[in-house]
Amino acid sequence: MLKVEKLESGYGPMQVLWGPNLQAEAGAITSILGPNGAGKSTLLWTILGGVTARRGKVVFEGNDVTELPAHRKVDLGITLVPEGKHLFKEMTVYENLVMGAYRKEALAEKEKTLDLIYSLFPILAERRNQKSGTLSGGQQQMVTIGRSLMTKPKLIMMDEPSQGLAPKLIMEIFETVERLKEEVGLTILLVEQNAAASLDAADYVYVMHEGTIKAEGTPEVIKASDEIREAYLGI
Amino acid sequence: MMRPVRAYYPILPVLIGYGILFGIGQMVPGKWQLISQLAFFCALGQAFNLFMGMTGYVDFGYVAFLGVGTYGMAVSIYYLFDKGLGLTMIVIGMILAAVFSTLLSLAVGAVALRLRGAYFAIATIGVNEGFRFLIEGARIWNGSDGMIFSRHMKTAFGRETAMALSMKWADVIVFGVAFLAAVMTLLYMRNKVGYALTALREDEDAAKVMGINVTRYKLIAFITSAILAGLLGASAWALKLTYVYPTDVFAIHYTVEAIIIVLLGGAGTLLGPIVGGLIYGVSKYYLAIVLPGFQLMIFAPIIIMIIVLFPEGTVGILKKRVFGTPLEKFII
Amino acid sequence: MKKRGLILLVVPFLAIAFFVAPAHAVDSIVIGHPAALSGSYAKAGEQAVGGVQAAVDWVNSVYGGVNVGGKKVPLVYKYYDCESKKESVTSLLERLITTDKVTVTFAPYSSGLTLAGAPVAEKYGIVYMDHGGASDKIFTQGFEYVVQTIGPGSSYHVGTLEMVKKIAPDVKRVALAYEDSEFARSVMDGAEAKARELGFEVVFKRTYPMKVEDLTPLLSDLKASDPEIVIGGGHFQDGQLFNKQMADLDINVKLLSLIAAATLPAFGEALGDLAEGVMGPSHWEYGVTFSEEGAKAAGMTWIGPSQDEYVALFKKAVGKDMLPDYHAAEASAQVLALVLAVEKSDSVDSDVLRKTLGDLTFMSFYGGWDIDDTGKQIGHSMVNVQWQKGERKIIWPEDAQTAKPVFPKPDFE
Amino acid sequence: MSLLRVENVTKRFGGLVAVDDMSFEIRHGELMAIVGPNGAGKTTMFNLINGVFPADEGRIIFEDVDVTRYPAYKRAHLGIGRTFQIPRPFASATVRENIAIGGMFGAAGSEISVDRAMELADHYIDIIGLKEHRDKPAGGLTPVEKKLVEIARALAMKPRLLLMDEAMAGMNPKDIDEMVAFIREIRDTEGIAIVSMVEHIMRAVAGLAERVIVMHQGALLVDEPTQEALSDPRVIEVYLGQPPEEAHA
Amino acid sequence: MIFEQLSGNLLQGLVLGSVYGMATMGLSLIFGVLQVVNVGHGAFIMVGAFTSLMMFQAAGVPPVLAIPVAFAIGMALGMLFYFGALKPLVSPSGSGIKSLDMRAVGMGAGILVALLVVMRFLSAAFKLHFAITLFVAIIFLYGFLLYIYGGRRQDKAPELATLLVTFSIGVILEESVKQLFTSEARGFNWAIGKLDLGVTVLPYTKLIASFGSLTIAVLLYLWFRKTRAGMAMRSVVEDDVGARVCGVNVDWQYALSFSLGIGLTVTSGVLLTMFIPVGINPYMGGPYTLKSFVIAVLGGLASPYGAFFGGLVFGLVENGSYTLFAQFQGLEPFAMTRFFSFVMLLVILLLRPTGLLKVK
Repeated sequence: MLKVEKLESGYGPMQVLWGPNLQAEAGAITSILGPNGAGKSTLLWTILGGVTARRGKVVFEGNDVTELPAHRKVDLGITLVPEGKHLFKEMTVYENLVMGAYRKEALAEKEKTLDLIYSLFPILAERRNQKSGTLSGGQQQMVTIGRSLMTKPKLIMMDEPSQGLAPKLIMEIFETVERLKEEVGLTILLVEQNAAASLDAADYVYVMHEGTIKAEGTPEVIKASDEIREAYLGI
Repeated sequence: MMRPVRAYYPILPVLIGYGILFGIGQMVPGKWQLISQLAFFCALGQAFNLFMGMTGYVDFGYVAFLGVGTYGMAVSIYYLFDKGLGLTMIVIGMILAAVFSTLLSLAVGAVALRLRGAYFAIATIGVNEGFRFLIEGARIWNGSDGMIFSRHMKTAFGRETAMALSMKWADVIVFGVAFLAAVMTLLYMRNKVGYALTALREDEDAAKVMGINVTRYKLIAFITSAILAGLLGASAWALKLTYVYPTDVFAIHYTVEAIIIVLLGGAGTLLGPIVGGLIYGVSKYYLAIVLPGFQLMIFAPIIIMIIVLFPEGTVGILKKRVFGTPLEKFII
Repeated sequence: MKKRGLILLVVPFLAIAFFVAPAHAVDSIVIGHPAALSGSYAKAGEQAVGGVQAAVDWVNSVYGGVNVGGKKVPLVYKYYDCESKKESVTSLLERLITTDKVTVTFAPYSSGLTLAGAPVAEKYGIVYMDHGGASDKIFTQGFEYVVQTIGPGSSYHVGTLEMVKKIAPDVKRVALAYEDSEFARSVMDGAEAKARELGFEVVFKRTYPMKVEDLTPLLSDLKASDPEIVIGGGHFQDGQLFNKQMADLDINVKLLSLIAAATLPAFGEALGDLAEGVMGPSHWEYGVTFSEEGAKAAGMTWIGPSQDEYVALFKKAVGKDMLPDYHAAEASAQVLALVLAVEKSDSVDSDVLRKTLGDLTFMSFYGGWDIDDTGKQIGHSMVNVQWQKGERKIIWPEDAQTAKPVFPKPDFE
Repeated sequence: MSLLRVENVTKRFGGLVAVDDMSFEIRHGELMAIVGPNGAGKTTMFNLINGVFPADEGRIIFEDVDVTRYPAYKRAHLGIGRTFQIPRPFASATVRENIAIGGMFGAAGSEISVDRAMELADHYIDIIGLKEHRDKPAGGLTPVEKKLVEIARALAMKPRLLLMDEAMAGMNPKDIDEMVAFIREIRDTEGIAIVSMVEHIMRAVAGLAERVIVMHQGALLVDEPTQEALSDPRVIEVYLGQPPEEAHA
Repeated sequence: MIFEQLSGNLLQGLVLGSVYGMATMGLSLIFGVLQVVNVGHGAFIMVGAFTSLMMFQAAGVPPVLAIPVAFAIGMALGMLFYFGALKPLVSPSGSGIKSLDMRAVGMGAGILVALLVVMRFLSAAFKLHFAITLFVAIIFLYGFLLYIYGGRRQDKAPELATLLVTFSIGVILEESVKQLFTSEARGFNWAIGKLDLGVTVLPYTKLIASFGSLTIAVLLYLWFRKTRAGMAMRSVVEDDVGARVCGVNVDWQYALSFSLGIGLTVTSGVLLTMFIPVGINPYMGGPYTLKSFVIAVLGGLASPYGAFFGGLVFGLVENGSYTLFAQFQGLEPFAMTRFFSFVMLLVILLLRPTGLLKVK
C-alpha cells in the first residue's frame, strides 16, 4: 500500500533521513522501532508531506505522491497521529473530532465515524462537550487518535501513541490499535519506543537508526536476534 | 578584564569610516549638513543596534529616548541661559539628557523588559506615546508649545558661538556619539556583557541556567543604548535645531528609520549601522532631490525587497564573504 | 583581482563626481525650497509648491522676468522634498544654498520645520522666507534673515471677535476649543487676550490632541458650558471633525469659526449643508477684492496677477483641477515680494535683499505685505469667510466684503 | 552532609500537580539517576532544583543554603549546573564561545576573565573531542555534538552538582556506553555529583547510577541503590510498563 | 451635571467603541494566526474610508452598501501583500531560501544608481511618470527576484522583519493614495436623522455603524464557530500541526487569514466613515494603528472577539476618563485621556498579557 524508496529529508542545513526503504502492507500493522533521534518522526512527516523530501520517492497505492503537500495526502487517505497530541485545546472534544472530518468525503460519513470512535472510546462520548485541554493525558491521546480516524484514512501513521501514558493506558492504546486493524481494516504504520509492546502488536518490524533502516523482519525474527535487541532496542 | 589589542581591530574600519565621512564634510564645501545627517543616521543605528541587535528585543518606542534627551538639553539652555554658565550649560544639558534617558529607560526596563516579542514592541510604543501625551496633557515643559531657545543661546554665548554650536559643534558631538556607540558595542562584544547578551538572545532560559543574570545584562544594554540615544537627541536635535516640540521628538517614524538602518547594515554587527546609515541616508537624500514627493513610494518597496531577500543585511553578507580571509578580524 | 582593484579606484571618483554637482547659470534668480511634499505636512506642502510655481510662471511669462543689473533674468524654482522631517530640512537647505547656489531660500511648512532650517540660513547669511511658520516666537529668536509672509498666529481670531463685538454687542459667552499644537495655541492665546479686552466672557477653554479621531467628549463638555460663540480648530482634518460632531451633538451656537479648515474648499465639499454659516479666518481667499485699482487708491505698489489669472496659473502649475488656498497664496506672495525687492535694490546680495525686504510694502492679489524689524509680517490683515449656500463669502472686514455676515448662524437641522 | 536536600517540595500547574511532596537528598560526588516514565515530573523536579521556576511548597537546600527562592542564575553561581533534554546551545555563537559562556557566568564566573574562560573552553573542547568544530557556530552541529557541547558548557561552569536531562536519549547503545563511561570519568576527575534523568534506557541506569530515584505521577516511588531499585516490583510496574504479575512470571 | 455628562460620554464611548473594536478585529486575527503585528493597520482603514468616500461621491452609494466592496478590496489587497511580501517571512513550511550572491546585489545597486544619475537630469514634468515607472519597475524586479530565489527562510518570522514589512506596506498604500487623490482632507455628508437621548444625541448613522460592527463581529463569531472554513482557521490558530494532520492546507489558511484580517480592517474603514464621514485623507490611519494596538492588547492580542470587547472597554474608558480629567485644573483632559489609555496598555501587558477576557 505504501512504499518508501531511498527517502532523504531534513530541516535547513541538517539532513535527518538518509534514504530508508520500507513498505507498509495493506491491512497490517507495520512498526518502526529505534531510539530517539533516529529520524522516525521525520520519516512520518516526510511521508505525509509536512517536511519536504529532498530525494527519493513515496508511493501510495501505486501513485508517486512524493511532492504532494500534507493536505493533499490527507485527501488521498493518509493521516498521522502526531507525537505530543497537538490537540485544539480550546475546542471541545466534539469539535476536535469534527475538525478531523475536514475533508469533504470524510464529512459525509461524519456520523458513522463518530459512532465508531465513541464505541472505541466510550469515555469520549461522555466528555464530548468538554474542552479537550482539560482532559487527562490518556483521554487526550484518544481524542488525537479519534481525530485522525475522522479523516477516513486508509493508512494511519502513529507517532509514539503510548508516550507518557500509564502502563494500563498503554495496553489500552495497543488494544485499540489492534482493533483498528482487525475491525476497521486500517493499514497502520506505528512508530514506537516501547519496543516490547510494539513487537507484540506488529505484523512486520523495521528498526531504524541514524536516518536509515538497520534491520527488518517479522517480530519473531527481531525478538530472536539478540544482536538487534542489544544494539538498537535496549531491551 | 581587557582583552588583547587584536580583539579590538574591528574598530579600525569604523574609525576609518567616520574619518572619511568627517573628512568629506570638512573638505567638500556645502556638504556638512548632509554629512551630519548621515552621521545622525549612523549614530542612531549604532545606538539602536546596541540594544536591539545584541538582545533581539525590538524597541518600537525607541525614539522616546531621543525625545527626552532633546528635552534634557532644551531644559538646560531654556532655564539656565541667563545664569552666566557659559559652555558649562552644554555639559549640563548633556548630563541632563543622559539622566533623563537613564531614568526613562529604567522605568521602561522595569515595566517592559519582562515582555517578549510583539508584546515588548507594543509596550514600548505605548511608553513613547504615553510620554508624549503626558507632556502635552500635563503641560510639562510648556506642553505642546514646546521650547524655542535660539535666542537663549545667542544671549548666553553670543551670536557667533551660538551659531558655531548649532551648525558645527552639535554635529561634531553627533560624530562623537556615533563613535562612542561603536566603541561601546565593541567593548560589550568583547567582554562578558556581549557573551551574556548573545546567550540571552539565543535562548533566554538556557542563559539563566548558565548563571547569567539576564535582567541585569538586558538592562545594561538597554540603558547604554538609551543614554546614547539621549545624547544624540541632545546634540542632533536640541543643540543643532534649537527648538523642541513634543510631536516632533516623539515621532515614531524615527524608530522605523533606526530599524531600517540596522537591517540594511545587518543586525548585531559593529559595522552594520554605519553601512546601513550611509545607504539609507544617501539614497533618501538623493531621492528627495531627484524625485521630490515620490521618494517614500519608491523607498517602501525597496525596503520590503531587502528584508525579504537579504535578511542578514550588507555586513551580514560581507561577514560571510570575508570568513577565513585576513579581513576577517576587522569586520564584525 | 585586477578588476576589483580597478573598481576600488573608480568608485571614489564616481562618488566625488556625484557629490560635486555641475554649476548653475548665474544669470537667473533661483528660489530654493525644501518643501514638505510628503509626511505630515504634505497637503500644505503641495499647495505651497504649486503656489510658488504659479508665481514663478507669472513672473517669467507675463511680467517678463526680473529686472536686475540692466537685464531681465528669469526666475528659477528648485525644490526638494524634506518629508516633513527636520534633519532633511537642514541638509537639503544647505545643498540648495551651496550646490544649487540659490539666491533666496523658502522655508518649509510649519513653525517647527521653519525653525529647523533657520540656523542654516543664518549661517550662510541667506534670506529665508517663511510662508508657513506662523509662530510669533520665530521672530523673538534674533534671526536676521528670516522674513515672514504668513501673518502671526496670535492675530487669527482677532477680526472675528471684533466683528461680533460690532454687529452683536450683547453676545458675551465665548468658548475656545483649539488643537493642542504650537500654532493653534498661539491663535488661542491671541483670541483669549482679545476676547477679554473686548469684554467677552470666556466660558470654556480646552484643547484637543493633534490627529484626534473623535471630539465627542470635548464637545459634550463644551455644550454644557452653553456658549454663544465657538472659535477654535487647528488643522484641516480636525476642523471638519469639529463641525461634523457639533452637528451630531446638536450644539447650536450663534457663531462657529474654525481656523485653517473652514476656509478651504474641501471643507464645504466634505460637510455640505452642515458647513452653512460656519466661519473661518483666512490669510487669503478666492474672492478677496484686492485689485490694482484698490492698491493705487491706497497709494501702494501693486504686483502680480489678478485673482482669476492666479487661479488659472495655479491649476496649470499643479497639473490638477485643484483650487489654491491660502498656503499657495502665501507662497506666491512671497515670490512677488522677492521680485520687488530684487528690482528695487537692483541686487541679489542677501544682505541688501534682506534690508530692502524690510523697507518693502506692496499689495498683490494676496493683500498687503509689510514686515517689522524682526521680519514678522504686520502688513497683512486677515479676512473672515463664511460658508453661505455652499460658497465661501468674505464677510469681514467690511471693506472686503463679498456678502453680509449671516448672524446668528443657522442651526444644524 | 548532603550536597542538596529537597524537602517536601510540591509544584502545581493550574490544577495539575506536577511534583507532589518530594523529599530526597543528593550526596557529594555521587552518581544518581532520576527515573520514571514521561510525565512523571522528572523535568519539573529538575527545573525546581535549578530554579527555572520556584516551588509552591517545601524547601530546597544546597550546601546549607536555602535556595528555594533563588533565581536560576544565583543557583548556578552556587554550583548547580544543568543540561537540557533537547540540547539548547546558543546557536549563533561558536562552540568555543558556548563553552566559554559557561565558564564566564558559572560558579567561578566572577573571577574568570573572558580570556581565561576561552582557555577553559579549549580544555573542555579537548575533553569532548570536538577540536575540529571549535570555531563553528553551534547551531550547525549534529544533535550528539550539540549534546556534548552542552555538557562541556555545563562543566565549564564548575558546578558541584550537575543535572543532566536525558543525556543518553537518542543514542545508540554503543554511544550510550561511551557516554556512561564519559560521565563516570567526569565525576571522578571533576569530583562533582551528577544527577541524570533517564526515561527509557535501562542499561544506562544500570551502568551509570549508584543510586536511583523513581518518580511516578509526580511523587517519589522508590529511593534505593540501583540494583535494588531495578528489581523493585513497584518500579517494574511503572517503569517497564508491565503489570507486576507478568513481571513476576 | 457631571453625572449627566459622564453618562452621555459613556454612551458615545460605547457606540464608538464598537466601531473601534471592529476596526481591531483584523489586527488580532492576523496576529493570532501569523504572529505578525500589522504596523500598516491604519493604512488599510484609510483604504476603506476612501472606498466609502469614492462610492458615495461618484455614485451616491450609501456607505452601508460599500461594505461588501470594501471587503472584497481588502481581501484582494491581503492576498497581494501576503504572497508578495509576507509569505517568505512567515510561511510555516518548506526549507531555506538561498541567499543571493554578491553579483546580484552589485547589479541591483548599479541599476539603481544608474537610474538615479539619469533622473538627476530629468525635467520636472517627467518626474511623475518616471516615478511611477520606477515604482512599477521595482515591483517587477522584486517579483522576479522572489520568483528566482523562491523566498522561504528557515528561521521563524523575526518580529523585526515583519514589523518593517507591514510598515512599508502601509507606506506604499498611503503614498499611492496620495498620488491618486492628493493629500486633501475629504468628507461626505450622509445625514439620516438623529436620536436625542437627553444626555446626548446620537445620529442614526452612528447607530448603524455601531450595529454594523456588532453584526460583523457576530457573523465572524458564527463563521468561526459554525462553518467548516472557520473551524479550519481556528484549528490553525490552536495547533497548526494538528490542523495539518486533519488535512487542512495550513499555508493557504495563513494566506486566507491574512487577507480576511485585511478585509475586515478595510471594511472597518467604511464603518468609521459612517461614524465620522469627514477628514478622510491618506495619512488618517496613524492614530488608528496606535489605538488598535491598545485595544488588541486589552482584548488579548490574538483574539478577534477579545478585540471587539477591548474596543468597547477602550471607548468607555477613553470617553469616560475625559470627564474625570476635566475636573482637574491645569491639565488638558483630552491629552490626558490618551496618556491614560497608554498607561492602561502597560498595566494590562504587565498584569494580564492575555487580555481582560481570558481567565487564567
